[in-house]
Amino acid sequence: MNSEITIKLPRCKGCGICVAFCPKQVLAVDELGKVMVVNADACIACGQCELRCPDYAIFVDKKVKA
Amino acid sequence: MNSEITIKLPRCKGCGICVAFCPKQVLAVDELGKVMVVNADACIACGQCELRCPDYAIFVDKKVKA
Amino acid sequence: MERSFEKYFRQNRLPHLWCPGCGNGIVMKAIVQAIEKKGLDQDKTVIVSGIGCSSRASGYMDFDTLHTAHGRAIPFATGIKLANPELNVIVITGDGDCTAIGGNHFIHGCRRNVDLTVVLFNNSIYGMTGGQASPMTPTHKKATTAPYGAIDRNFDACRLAEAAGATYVARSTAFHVQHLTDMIAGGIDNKGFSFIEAICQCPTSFGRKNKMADPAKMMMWMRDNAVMKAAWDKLPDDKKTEEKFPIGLFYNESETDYATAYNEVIQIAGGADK
Amino acid sequence: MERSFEKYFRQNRLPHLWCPGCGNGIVMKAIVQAIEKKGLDQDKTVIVSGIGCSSRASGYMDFDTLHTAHGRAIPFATGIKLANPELNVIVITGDGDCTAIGGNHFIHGCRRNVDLTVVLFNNSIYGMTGGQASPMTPTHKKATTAPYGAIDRNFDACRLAEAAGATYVARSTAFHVQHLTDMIAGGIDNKGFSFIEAICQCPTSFGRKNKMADPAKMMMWMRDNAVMKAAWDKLPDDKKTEEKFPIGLFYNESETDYATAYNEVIQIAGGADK
Amino acid sequence: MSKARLMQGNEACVEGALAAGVRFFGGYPITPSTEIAEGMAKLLPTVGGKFVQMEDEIASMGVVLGASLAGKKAVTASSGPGISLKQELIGYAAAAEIPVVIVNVQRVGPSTGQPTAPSQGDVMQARWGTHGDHPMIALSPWSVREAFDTAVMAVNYSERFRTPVILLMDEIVGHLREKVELPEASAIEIYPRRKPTCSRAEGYQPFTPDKDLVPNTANFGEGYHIHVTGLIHDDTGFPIGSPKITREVTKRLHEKIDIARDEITHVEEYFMDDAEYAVVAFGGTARTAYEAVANARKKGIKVGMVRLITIWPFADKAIKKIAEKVKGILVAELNYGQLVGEVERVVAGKCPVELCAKYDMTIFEPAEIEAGIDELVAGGKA
Amino acid sequence: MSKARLMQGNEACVEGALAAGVRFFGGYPITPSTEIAEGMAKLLPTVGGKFVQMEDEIASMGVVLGASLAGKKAVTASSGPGISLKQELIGYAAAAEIPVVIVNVQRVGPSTGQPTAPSQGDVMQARWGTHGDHPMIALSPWSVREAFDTAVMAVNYSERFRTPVILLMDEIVGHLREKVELPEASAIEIYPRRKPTCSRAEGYQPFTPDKDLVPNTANFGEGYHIHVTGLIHDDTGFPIGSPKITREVTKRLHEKIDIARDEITHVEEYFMDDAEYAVVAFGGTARTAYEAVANARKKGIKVGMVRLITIWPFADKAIKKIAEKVKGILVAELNYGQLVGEVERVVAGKCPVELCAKYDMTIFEPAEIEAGIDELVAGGKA
Amino acid sequence: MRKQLRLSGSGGQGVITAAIIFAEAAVAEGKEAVQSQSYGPEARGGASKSEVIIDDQPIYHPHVEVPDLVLAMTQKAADKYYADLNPEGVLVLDTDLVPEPPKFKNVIRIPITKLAVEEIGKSLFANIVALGALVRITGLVDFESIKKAVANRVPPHTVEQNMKALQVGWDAVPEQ
Amino acid sequence: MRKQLRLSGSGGQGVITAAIIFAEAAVAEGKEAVQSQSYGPEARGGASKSEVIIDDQPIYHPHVEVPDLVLAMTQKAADKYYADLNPEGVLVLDTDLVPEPPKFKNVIRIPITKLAVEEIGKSLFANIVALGALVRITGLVDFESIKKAVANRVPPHTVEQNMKALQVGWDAVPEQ
Ligand SMILES: Cc1ncc(C[n+]2csc(CCOP(=O)(O)OP(=O)(O)O)c2C)c(N)n1
Ligand SMILES: Cc1ncc(C[n+]2csc(CCOP(=O)(O)OP(=O)(O)O)c2C)c(N)n1
Ligand code: SF4
Ligand code: SF4
Ligand code: SF4
Ligand code: SF4
Ligand code: SF4
Ligand code: SF4
Ligand SMILES: [Mg+2]
Ligand SMILES: [Mg+2]
Repeated sequence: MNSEITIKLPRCKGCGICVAFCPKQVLAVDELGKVMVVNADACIACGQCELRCPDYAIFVDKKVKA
Repeated sequence: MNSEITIKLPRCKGCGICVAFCPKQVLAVDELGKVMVVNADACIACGQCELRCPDYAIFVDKKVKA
Repeated sequence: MERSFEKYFRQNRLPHLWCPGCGNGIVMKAIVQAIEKKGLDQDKTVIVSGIGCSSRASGYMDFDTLHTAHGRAIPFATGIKLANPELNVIVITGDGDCTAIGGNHFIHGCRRNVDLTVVLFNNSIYGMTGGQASPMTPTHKKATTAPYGAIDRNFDACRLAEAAGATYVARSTAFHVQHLTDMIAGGIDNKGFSFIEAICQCPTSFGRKNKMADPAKMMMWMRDNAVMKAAWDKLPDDKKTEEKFPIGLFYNESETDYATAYNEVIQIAGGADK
Repeated sequence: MERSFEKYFRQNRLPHLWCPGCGNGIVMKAIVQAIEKKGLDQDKTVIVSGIGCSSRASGYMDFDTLHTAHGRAIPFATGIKLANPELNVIVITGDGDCTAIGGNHFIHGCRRNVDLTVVLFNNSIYGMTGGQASPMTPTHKKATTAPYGAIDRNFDACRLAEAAGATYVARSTAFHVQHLTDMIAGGIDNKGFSFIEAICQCPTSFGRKNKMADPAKMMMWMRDNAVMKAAWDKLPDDKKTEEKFPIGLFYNESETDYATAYNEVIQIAGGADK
Repeated sequence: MSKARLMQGNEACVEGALAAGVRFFGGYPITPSTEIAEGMAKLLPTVGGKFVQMEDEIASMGVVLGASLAGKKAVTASSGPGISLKQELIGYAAAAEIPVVIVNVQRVGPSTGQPTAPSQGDVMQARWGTHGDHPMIALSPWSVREAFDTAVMAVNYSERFRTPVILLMDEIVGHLREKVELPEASAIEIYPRRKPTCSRAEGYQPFTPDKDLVPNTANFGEGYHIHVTGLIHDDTGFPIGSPKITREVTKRLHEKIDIARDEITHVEEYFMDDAEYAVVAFGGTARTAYEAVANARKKGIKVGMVRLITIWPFADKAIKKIAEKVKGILVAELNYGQLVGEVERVVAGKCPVELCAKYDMTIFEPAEIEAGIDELVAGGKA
Repeated sequence: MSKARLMQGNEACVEGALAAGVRFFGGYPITPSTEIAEGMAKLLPTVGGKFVQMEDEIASMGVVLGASLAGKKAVTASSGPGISLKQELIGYAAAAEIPVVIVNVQRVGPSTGQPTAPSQGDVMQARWGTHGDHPMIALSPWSVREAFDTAVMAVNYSERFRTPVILLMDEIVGHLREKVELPEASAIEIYPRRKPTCSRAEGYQPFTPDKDLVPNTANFGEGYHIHVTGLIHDDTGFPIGSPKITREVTKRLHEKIDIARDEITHVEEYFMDDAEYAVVAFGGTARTAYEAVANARKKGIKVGMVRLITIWPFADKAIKKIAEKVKGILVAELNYGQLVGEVERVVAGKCPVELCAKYDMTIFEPAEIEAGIDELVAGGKA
Repeated sequence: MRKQLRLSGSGGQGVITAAIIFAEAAVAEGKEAVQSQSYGPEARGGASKSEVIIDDQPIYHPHVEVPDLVLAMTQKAADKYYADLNPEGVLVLDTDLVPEPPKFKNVIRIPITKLAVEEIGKSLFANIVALGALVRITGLVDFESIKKAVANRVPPHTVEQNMKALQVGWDAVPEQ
Repeated sequence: MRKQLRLSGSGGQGVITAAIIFAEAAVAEGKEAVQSQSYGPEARGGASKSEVIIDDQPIYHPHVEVPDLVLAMTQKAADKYYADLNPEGVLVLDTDLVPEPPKFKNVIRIPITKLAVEEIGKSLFANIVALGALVRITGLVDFESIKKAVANRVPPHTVEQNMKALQVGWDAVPEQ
C-alpha cells in the first residue's frame, strides 16, 4: 500500500469517472451508487481519480513511510 | 456641349458633392442651396456627378448628335 | 433621362429626408441597382430595416417593406424568409442597429446561414439620435456620448461576420458606388447569409464633431483610404496605417442555407406534402 | 488530506447539486485552483455567473458571488469592474448563457476589453432546462428541440471572441484538468478581456440523447479528440476530422483595458482627485 | 384525435395551435413553458410547418412577427423572464397590427423567482407590460382541454383583430396531465388570414380599417408593396406626424377590440343562480376555487363562482352585474393581489371585495379558499 | 450652483443625480432621454465617476446593477422601447434588492410610436411592466427644478429601500428649459449606502432585514463573501425552495415600502381648501392643469388640483380623502386613460370620476382641461 | 371513489414517468385521471414528487389532499412526503433506500431498486418495478392496462425488460 | 406682462439655439422664462419650432398659446406657424426664404440668411442675425444681455463673428 485513499462518501455520486480512469482498477462503484476501494494495494497514487472526480469526493495521498 | 444635364431641383439639397467631384468645374451650388450648371460646355459627360449625388437630383446624358 | 432604377423608388416619398450630403442615398441607390442587375422580382422582394437614419431607406423603396424595431431587422427577416422561402429578403441596417443593440441577432443570422442579404450602412455613429458613439466609431473620435474622445475599441464587422459563420462577406464605400453595387449583387447571388458593409458619410452627426463637416471631403477620405483587398493583402504592415482599410470581397463559401436544411427536416418528419 | 482549494468552496453548500458525472464540478475546481495559483485575494475577488447548471457554480464558491439573469453576467461584471477596478472579476457562463441569449454582451465585452476572466462551461447543450439545442450544439446532434437532429451550424466561441476583440483566448477540457487550470490562470494574468472555453460533459441532457450517457466515456472522447494547438497547426487538413478540435492558447495580446482607458478620461475631465 | 387520452396542458396548447392553423413557431426554452417549444419542434415539420429556436426571447418574438407578415400563423411561448424581454416587440405587434400569439406559462417571480413553481403573477403585466397605449387580449385556461380551446381561440382572435394575443397559462395547467378528448378537426372553427379587398390599382391601402375597424393587411409577397412600421402611421402604412392621425389610430387600436368586447370576454358562472356571495377566480386556481365553493355549498353557504376565461379585456360587465347582486366578492388569485384591483375598480363600492391571495410557490388548498369565503361571509377579515 | 439659470429638465435630472451621489451611469441613447446620457458622459468624469455606453438597454441595466453592487450609486435612463427592454432586469433589481434609478423620459407609444412627442403612456408599465409580484416606486416631476429634486429623491429612496426607483419624467419636462435655482450642495440630504451592522464572525447575513424591513447588504469587495441571486432566497442570500420563505420574502419586499408609504407618497394640493371638484394630474400635464384650474376659478368654479409627485405607490389616502369631500374628480393624463383606473379603484364609487385624456402627440391646452372641468361640473359627459 | 396516490423519490428515479403511466392506464380504462408533479427548488438532485388522482367524477383541485398511498423511493422522500397520508392508507417503501421507515400503521417494504438491478440488470427499471407493485397494491387498474400503458411509453427495444420489471414488482408485493 | 415668442424654420437653421439664447438672456435679467420645442415627425429635414415665454410671474402651461411674435425662416414654417399669431403681434420673415409672405397686418421682412452670408460669410449665422433682430423688435431683453448670452453659448473662436451677426440683425430692423 503506497497510498492513502480518502473518500468523502456524502459527496460521492457514483458517477464512475474515477473508476474508469484509474489505471490499476483500484476502485468500483457499489450497488447503491457510492465509490469503494476494491484493490487498495494496487494503487500507485497517480492521482487520476482525485484529479477528475467532479465531486471532490476522493483524495489520494502518497503514504509517508513512518 | 457634349452632354445634357438634367437637374431635378426639388430633390437637390445643395450638398456640393457633385461640385466637388466634377473634374471640369461644370457645377456650383447657388446661394439658396441648389445645384446649378455654371459651365455646361466643359462637361465631358463623365457621370461622376450623377453617380455620387445622394439625392438623385442630377442626371447626365451624352448628347446624341442629331 | 428617366433612369431605370427610379422604378424601385416610391416616387411620392422622394425627396428623402436625409441631410444634405448624407451617404445613405448613395447606398440605397446601390442596393436598387444591384436588385435590378440581378433581376429580382419586385413583387417577391422584401426590404427589412431596423431603426436609424439608414433604416428609413425601407420607406423609400417600392417593394414590400418592413421598418422593424431598433436592432431587430434580422430576426424579422429570418421569419419572413423561413415562412416563405421564395421571397428575396434584403436587410438594411446601421452600424448601431446591427452591431450595438442588434449584435446578437447579427452573429446568429451569420451562424444560421439564413438566405438574407444584409447591407450595413456604416457611418460610424448613431445618426438618428444625434451623434452618439456606436460600436463602430473609431477609437478617439468624438461623439456626444464621447465628449473626451471614444475610448471603446471598435468592431470590424466583416471580421465578426466571418467568424460568426456568414457565407459571404464584403465591404465597399459610398465613394465606390459601382463597386458597392457589385458587392451587393454578389451578396444577392449567394444563397445564404450575405453581409456587405457600406461605409458612408454622416456629415451632420459624425462629420461636424470630427472636423469633417463637408460630405464631399468625407467621400474623398474614403477614396484615399480604401484599398482593394488584393492590394491590401500585399501591403506591407507599416503601410496599413490606422486610417487605411481594405474593401472588396473578403469571404465567400457555399453552404446549405437554413431553409433548405429545414426542408430535410420536413422530409424526415413526413410533412413535405402538407 | 484536506486540500488547500477547499477553502475556496462554501463547505456548507457542498455536495453540489449537479448530476453524477457532470463536468461542471471539474471546471469549478480548475477555476479555484487557478485563483489559488495566482494568489488572488479572496475578499477582493468576485464571481459572476448567468443562469444555467454551470452558472450555479457561483453559489458554491466562497467569494462575493453574483448569480445574475440568463445571459447577463458580462454586463453585471462590467459594472462591478468599472465601479471598483481593484476587484478581480471572474465570470462563469454556459454555452447557452454566453453565446445564445448573452451573445451580444459577450462580443461587446470582448470589444471593450474590460478586465474580466470569462470561463465558458461548454457542454454543448442547455443543461438546466433539460436538453435543448444551444448555439454550440454540433450540427446533426440531437436535442429536445432538435428531435430530428440539429440543422443549425454551431459557433466556434473562441474564433468569435478573437474576432470581437478579446485579448486572451484559450480552450481546454474537463479531461485536461491541469491544462485547463493553466489556461484560466493565464486569463487571470491578462489585464483585459480573457476568454477560456472549457469543454465539459453533460451526461444527463446531452450524453443520453446522443448515445453517450457515461460521463467517463465523454471525457475519453475529449482525451481522444482534443489536439494541442501546436500540433493542430501542423495537422494536415484531412486529419482535422469533424470530431477533432484544438485546445490551448489561441490568442493573447496586451491592450489597454477599459478601466485604465477611462482613467485617462477622468484625468482630462479633471475628476481624478474626486 | 377524438379518443380520450392523458395529455399535458402544454401539449394541448401545441395541439390547439396546430389545429388553428399555426405553421410557425420561434422560441427560446424556459421552464415551465419548454414543452411547448419541444412539442412544436417535433410536430410542426410533420405538417410542413417550421420550428426555429432563436438566440433569445426578443429574437423569438421578432421571428414570429416576420413569419406572420409573410403569411404564416405564428406562435411563441415563454415564461416570466422571457415574457418581460418580449415586451418591446409585443408593443410592435400591437402598433403594426400583426397577428401573433404569445403563450406565457406563468411561474413565480419576480426575476428568476422559483422557476418550477406555479404562480399567476403576470396578470397585470399581460395588460400593461409594454410602453404606450394599446389594448390587449389575454386568455387563461383552467383545464387541459381548455388549453387546447383557448389556444385555438387565441390564434383566431389574433387573426381576426390583427393583434397580439397572450395565452396566459399557469404552471398548474401547463404541467397538469389529465384525461382529455379533443374535438374533431372539422368541429374547429378557424379564422382565416384576412385578405386585401381590392387591388393596388383600385387604391388598396394596407391599414384602411374594415367595418370591424380591423385592416385587411396583405401578406408580404402578394404584390401589394406595403410598408409596415412601429411608428404611428396612417392608412397607407407610412409614418406621419399628425396629431389627428395619432389620435385616430390610437383610438381605433382600442376600439377594434372594445366593440367586440362582449363577444370575446368569456366568463363562466357556477352555482350563481341563488348566490349571495361570489368567488372570482381564473386559470388553475379556479379548479381549487370550484372545489372550495362546492364544499361551502355543502356547508349551506350560498356562494357561487365566476371564472374569467378572458382576463383582458376585463369582464367589467359580468363583474358589475354580480356586484349588484351579491353581498360580497372574494377574489382568489395565486399572487400578491393583482386582478383584485380591477375587480375593485369595476365594483366601485357596490359590495365588499376581499382578496384571497397566495404567493408561496404552492397552489391553493380548497380549505384556504373556504376560509376566505367564511371570512367574507362573516364580514371581512377580523 | 445657486444662481438662477436656464436649464433643461433632462440636465436637471443629471445634476440631481450627481448631487445625490451618483457616480456611475450606463445607458443607451434614445430620444427624448438622450441628453441625460450625454450630460452624464460629460459630467461624471469631472467628479471621478464613470459613464459607459452599453450595447443595448438590457446591458445598460445590467451594468448599473453591477456597479451598484460594487458600491457606486448608479443610474440609467431611457424611454419607451428601451424601458420595455429593461423590464426583466428591473425585476431582478427588485428581487435582489439592488439600489438603482431608472429614468424614463416618456414619449408616445406603443412601439416606436412618435419618438419626439410627449406622452404619459408608461404610467401603468412603471408599476406592472415586469413579471411577478413586487412593489415599485415611481416619481414624476412637473418642473425643471423638480426634475432635480425628484432625481435626488429617487436616488435616496433607491438606497434607503434597496429597490429600483423609476423617475417617470415626460418629454414635456425633459425637454423644457426654464429658470431654475438649484439648492446648495449642503442643503441636499443624501441617504448613504446602507452598511452591514455586524461582521461575518458575528453571523452577518446580507439579507436579514433591519427594523425598517430593508436589509443592510454589503458591497462587493468588503470581505463579506455575500451571494446575490434573482431566485427567491432567504436571509443568507441563497436560493431556497421553501413556501414559507417564498411567502415571507414576497411579503417583506412589499411591506418595506408599504410601511413607509405615507412618507414617500408625495402629493401637492392647490386651491383645494374650499374645492367642490378636483383635478388630478401629474408631470408636465399638471402645469397645464394648474392653469386650467386657475382659469376655472376665475370663472367662479370651486375647483382645485391634486398633483401626484409620487405615482407609485399610489396616493390611495390622499385620493380617498378628496373623494369624500368633492362632488367629482377629473383625471387629466396624456394617454388613453391609465391612472384613472387607480383613481376609480380608490374612489370606490364615492364620487364620479371623469377622464380627460389626450393621446395625439401634443400636450394639453388649458382650454381642453377647462372643458373637462365644465363637463364634470355639468354632471358628466352628455 | 376517488383515489389519491403520491409517488416520490429523487430526481433521476423516474417516479414522474411511473405516475404518468399509471394515469394513462386509468384513462385507457375510461376513468378520470389527473397527474401532476412538483420539482425540487434546485434544478438537479432535489426531491421529486408526482401525484395521481383517479376518480369516476370530474377532478377539479388537481393536487392530492390526503393520499391513500405514498410511494417513497428515498429516505428523504419518505420523511418529507408521508406525513399527510390517510391513516388508513398504505406507505410503500424501497427497502434499501429507506433504511429508517417512518412509523406508520400500514407499511409495505419492497426492495424495489435491488430487484431492478438483480432481476432486470439496471436500477433504471426501478420505477417500473414500483409500478407493478402499485398496481397490485391499489387494484385501481388492470395489470393488462398497465402493461399496455408501459409498452406505449418506453422505447420499443426495452419493452420486454419493462414487462419483466412490471411482473417483478407485481410478484414482490407481500400477500396481505 | 407675459410675452410669447415662436421661432420657426427648418431643421438645420438653428432656431432652437436662438430661442434658448433668448431665454437665457431673459433669465440673466432675472425674468421668468420657459423655452420648449417641437420636432417634426421625421428625424431630419422637417419643420422645426421653438417657443419662448417670458414673464415676471411663474409660468405653468409651458407652450405658447397666442404668440406675440412669430419668426419664420422658411416658407413652410411661415405657412404653418403664423396662424394663431396675436392679431396685434408681429410676423418676422426671412425675405428670401419666405417669398410669399402670409397676409398679416404687421409683417417685418428681413433678408436674414442673405445678410448672414454676405456680412458674416456663412448662412450658419442666420439664427444669430435673427436673434439680433428679435431683441430689437421685442425690446424684451437688453442688447448687452443677449450679447453675453450668445458669448456664453458659442465656441470661443466664433464669438467675434457672432457679435457681428447680432449687430447685423439689430441694424437690419427697419425703423418703425
Ligand atoms: C430600443 C431602442 N433603443 C434606442 C432607440 C433609439 N435609437 C434610434 S436609432 C438609434 C441609433 C441609430 O444608429 P445607427 O443604427 O448607426 O443608424 P444611423 O442613424 O446612423 O443610420 C437609436 C439609438 C430606439 N429607437 N429603440
Ligand atoms: C430570460 C430567460 N430565458 C430563458 C431562461 C431559461 N433557461 C435557464 S438556463 C437556460 C439554458 C442553460 O444553458 P447553458 O447556458 O448552456 O447552461 P447549462 O445549464 O448547460 O450549464 C435557459 C434557457 C431563463 N432563466 N431566463
Ligand atoms: S469520480 Fe467522484 S463522484 Fe464519481 S464515483 Fe468516483 S468518487 Fe464518486
Ligand atoms: S490514485 Fe491512481 S491508482 Fe490510485 S486509485 Fe486513484 S486512479 Fe487508481
Ligand atoms: S450632389 Fe445632388 S444634392 Fe448634392 S448638390 Fe449636387 S445635385 Fe444637389
Ligand atoms: S458629367 Fe462629369 S463633367 Fe459633366 S457635370 Fe457631371 S461630373 Fe462634371
Ligand atoms: S444625421 Fe447623418 S445619417 Fe442621419 S440623415 Fe443626417 S447625415 Fe444622414
Ligand atoms: S443536466 Fe447536465 S449540466 Fe446540468 S447538472 Fe446534469 S449533467 Fe450537469
Ligand atoms: Mg450609424
Ligand atoms: Mg450548456
